[in-house]
Amino acid sequence: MAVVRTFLYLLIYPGLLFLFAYSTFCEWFDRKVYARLQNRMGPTHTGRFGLLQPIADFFKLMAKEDVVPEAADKKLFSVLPVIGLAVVATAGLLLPVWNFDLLVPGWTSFPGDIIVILYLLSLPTLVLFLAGWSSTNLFSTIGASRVLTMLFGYEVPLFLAVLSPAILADSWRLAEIAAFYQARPLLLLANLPGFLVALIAVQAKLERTPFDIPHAETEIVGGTFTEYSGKKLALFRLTFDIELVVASGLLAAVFLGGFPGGAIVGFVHFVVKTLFIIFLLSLLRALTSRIRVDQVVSFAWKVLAPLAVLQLLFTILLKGFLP
Amino acid sequence: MLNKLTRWSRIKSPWILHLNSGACNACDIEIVAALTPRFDVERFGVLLKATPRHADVIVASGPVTRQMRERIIRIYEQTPNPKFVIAVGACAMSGCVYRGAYNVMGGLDQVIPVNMYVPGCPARPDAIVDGVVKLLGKL
Amino acid sequence: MSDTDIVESLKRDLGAKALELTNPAVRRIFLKVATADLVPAVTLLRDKYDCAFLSTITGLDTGEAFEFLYHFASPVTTIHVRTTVPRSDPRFPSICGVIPGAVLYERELQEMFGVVVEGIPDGRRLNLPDDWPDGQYPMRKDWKHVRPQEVIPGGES
Amino acid sequence: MSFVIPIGPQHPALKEPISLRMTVEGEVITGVDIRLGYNHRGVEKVAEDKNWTQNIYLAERICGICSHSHATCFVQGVERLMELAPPKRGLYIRYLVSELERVHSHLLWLGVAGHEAGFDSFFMYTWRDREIVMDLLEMITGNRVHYAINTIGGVRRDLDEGQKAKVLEGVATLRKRSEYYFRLGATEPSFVARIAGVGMLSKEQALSLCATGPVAKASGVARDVRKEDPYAVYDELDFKVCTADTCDVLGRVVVRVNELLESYNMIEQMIKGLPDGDIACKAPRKAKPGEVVSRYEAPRGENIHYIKANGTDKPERLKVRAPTLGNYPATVEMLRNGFIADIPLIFAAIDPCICCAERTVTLIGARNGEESVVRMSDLRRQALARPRNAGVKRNAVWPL
Repeated sequence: MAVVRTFLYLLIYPGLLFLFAYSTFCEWFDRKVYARLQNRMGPTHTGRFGLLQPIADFFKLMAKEDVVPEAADKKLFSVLPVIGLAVVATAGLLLPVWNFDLLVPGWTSFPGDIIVILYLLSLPTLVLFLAGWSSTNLFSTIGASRVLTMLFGYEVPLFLAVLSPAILADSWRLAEIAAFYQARPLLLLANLPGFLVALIAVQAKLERTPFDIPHAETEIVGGTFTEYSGKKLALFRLTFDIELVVASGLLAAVFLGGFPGGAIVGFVHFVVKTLFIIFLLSLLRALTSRIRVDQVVSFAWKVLAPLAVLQLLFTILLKGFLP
Repeated sequence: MLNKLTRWSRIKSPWILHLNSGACNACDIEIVAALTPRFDVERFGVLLKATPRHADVIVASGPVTRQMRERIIRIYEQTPNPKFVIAVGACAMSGCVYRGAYNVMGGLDQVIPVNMYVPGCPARPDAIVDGVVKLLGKL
Repeated sequence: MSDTDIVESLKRDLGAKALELTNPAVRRIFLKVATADLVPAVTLLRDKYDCAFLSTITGLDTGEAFEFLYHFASPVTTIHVRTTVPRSDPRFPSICGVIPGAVLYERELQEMFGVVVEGIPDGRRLNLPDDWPDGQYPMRKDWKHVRPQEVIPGGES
Repeated sequence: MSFVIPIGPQHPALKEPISLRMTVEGEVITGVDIRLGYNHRGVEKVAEDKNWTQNIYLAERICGICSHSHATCFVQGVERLMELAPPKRGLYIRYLVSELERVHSHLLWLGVAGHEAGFDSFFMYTWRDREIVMDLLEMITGNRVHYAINTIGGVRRDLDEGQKAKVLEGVATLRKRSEYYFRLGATEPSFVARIAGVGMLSKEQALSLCATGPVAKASGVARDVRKEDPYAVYDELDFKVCTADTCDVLGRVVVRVNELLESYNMIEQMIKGLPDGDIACKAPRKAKPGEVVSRYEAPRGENIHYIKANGTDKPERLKVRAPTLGNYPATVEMLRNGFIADIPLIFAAIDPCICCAERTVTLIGARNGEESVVRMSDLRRQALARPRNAGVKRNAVWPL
């Protein structure tokens, strides 16, 4: 019975099916907000208010012909999207929204799961680099090298920013961190700069506009995705959507005080908070222009890293004076 | 049931690739103007894509010049099936004022099979949007 | 400095070299020069009359000879230097040494009229397609283009 | 290690087919090789077998965004050949439409510059306001682009009171918006970071390489045909030539927005001072033999037409030189040791109108000798056609 329950757990509720539906909803929300900020309508004619647009894109791509470059390493080229999707889906399992009561936590909540989720979130970037490198197109090799240069920029500030609230709550377990901040909501204001740094770093991780350099449309044609089409492209786009959901879920759990309440209320908290973060991300995306790769790295190390270290210092000091 | 779903998804999200085969860029600017707030093709799910790999509908403008002929054929081959071609503007349909020039092939259908012709010099953005929607209706 | 003063000073500087000097309209001065002293005339124009801006070079096919018009523009007037080259031996010096921007137009003349520009820094083909047959010079008057019959796709051509 | 990136004829940044071959070390460009000719339609040969009125519509279709400038330049020359004196009102309407076209062309360019830098909201906003000018032009001339309002000897359509009021009101809203864009373009940190100090072109380089239009004005060269060689109406209007001396893409943004504001004043002066009278005069079918050079300040720079007539109703020779042609050697200088990410931005900064300039040339800048000279088409074939087994037969079967 437990096996069936876990199987169901993996495939249906917090697993693939739910993530697929929720990430397409988030992509629709993001595209709609981005369009409204640009005084446009955004997708409206597919389903109610254009809700089914991402799903239409996904199925159309699945039905398209799949082209594999001849000189590319075929096995690696076609297995990468699947790995990316799997990694990000497992990261989705660890979010503290599914194990509601702290006392008998499900198997997906264990001390140290914040580290695992951060690690799983940085794996897709490597998958992206391999994807760019294995499709031997000139533009994707440039895109791949840019993915790595950016990785060195935003990775450290992101880790610092996300871990400082954990230090304040002195536990590496997401559920406990969330419970700590639910008990003392005032402390949430303490790690506000950390929240800012994490937002910008997540924007860079998801390669959205100020940092969408690896697949910059106007510079290097398609960037890492130049050679991908059909099913592989559909899976890659899905990977990015799920990564958006998981990253914003993580930020919500750590910075906005998790998802209190039982199954239903916790879930509503989860939806509201992730949509709020996605709104912030698309706001950032609409208001800035793309900056160059060297500017990203210098910006990360000159602004993000010091701010994250300051945040860490402030947290440690605060921990000292806390009753 | 499956091909009903694929048919619906193909109608609802046509990704376009813009191709200029030696045009006077009036039609190109009107194609790009179709993306802007007033005409906004994204309502129909149309996205302007950069690589032929991602595109379903090639929106081409301009009388094919001799130099561009071979590149257009290659880009047409690089687009995965099912693909469609819309010839925008009088130049793409028949070469317009340049018909008969020594360096112009006169129209896009001399080079690649064309599914939809949008007249006008330049074709108005709403005519282009109408062309895309009619092409999908025919699917 | 009105047009007439410029015409006077040009006559004084070039003397016999200026075969023809007309001022048909306001701010339009046409100067005919033999190909031999084309480059010195252009250098003089650039340094003394501030005509560093070369608008373009027009090529004309007048039956038995080719005519080239160098259009210069200065803040006060425009000066157009004209040289003729016999059809039998179409060679003339390049002015890229004096005006770096001129390489653009000289390559076009080479390709469109089949003339030879001596001393051109970069003589590659300009804007005719790669597979254009050599020896065909489209802008010559005697070059006629037979238009291929367009085939209407779907049969009934 | 250095390798060569072909920004191929079909590229999202370039709305038109031009091929740039960059020799690149890491992200820094060391050499540039621009190959054109994809847009060469042989306009001059076609012009020789069309009569004068047909040639107006051919001249218009040389370029889509500066169509009126080519048509006006051509018609000016022909009127001088036929010694015609078009009535004042006709001239005022003609140059009113040309200033409106400058407004729409600069707004278009601002949007494209924003799009190249990834700032899509700026692109959306500027193009949304460009629709106001397009509506005005459509009201006056009947078509959004290719206005066809010029005939030899004047203009074809008149302007009544209602239209004049609408133009004034449209210009007023546009002036408010342009000031907003000026502040936005010059102060938005992430946008300025992308365009400041990019694509440097010093004043000497601009002069020696015959750069023209806003590219030269942004390097401090105050050359404007409307001031130097004022034709028809411009000597009665007071306007100043706007220049900036930052010599980079930011300077070009500043110059173009200033020119926008200047154009708004000129349009208002023209509308207020519109003399009455008829709008065109009769033009003979044949032109006396002779030659003429007509110059015009297009939105991108100095436009020059050389027309030679031989007494028949067809021109013997029509030579067109568009402003973008003059800016290409300057572009090669600007692209040298820039970044890959800056290629589309620098290239868009000269506001290339490649279809005008189908006669431009390549200036090889690749310095490192070890780069083997690969034929242009083979290189592109390797890079773009890497997936040989595209799975599509040579003669593609019709999908329907």
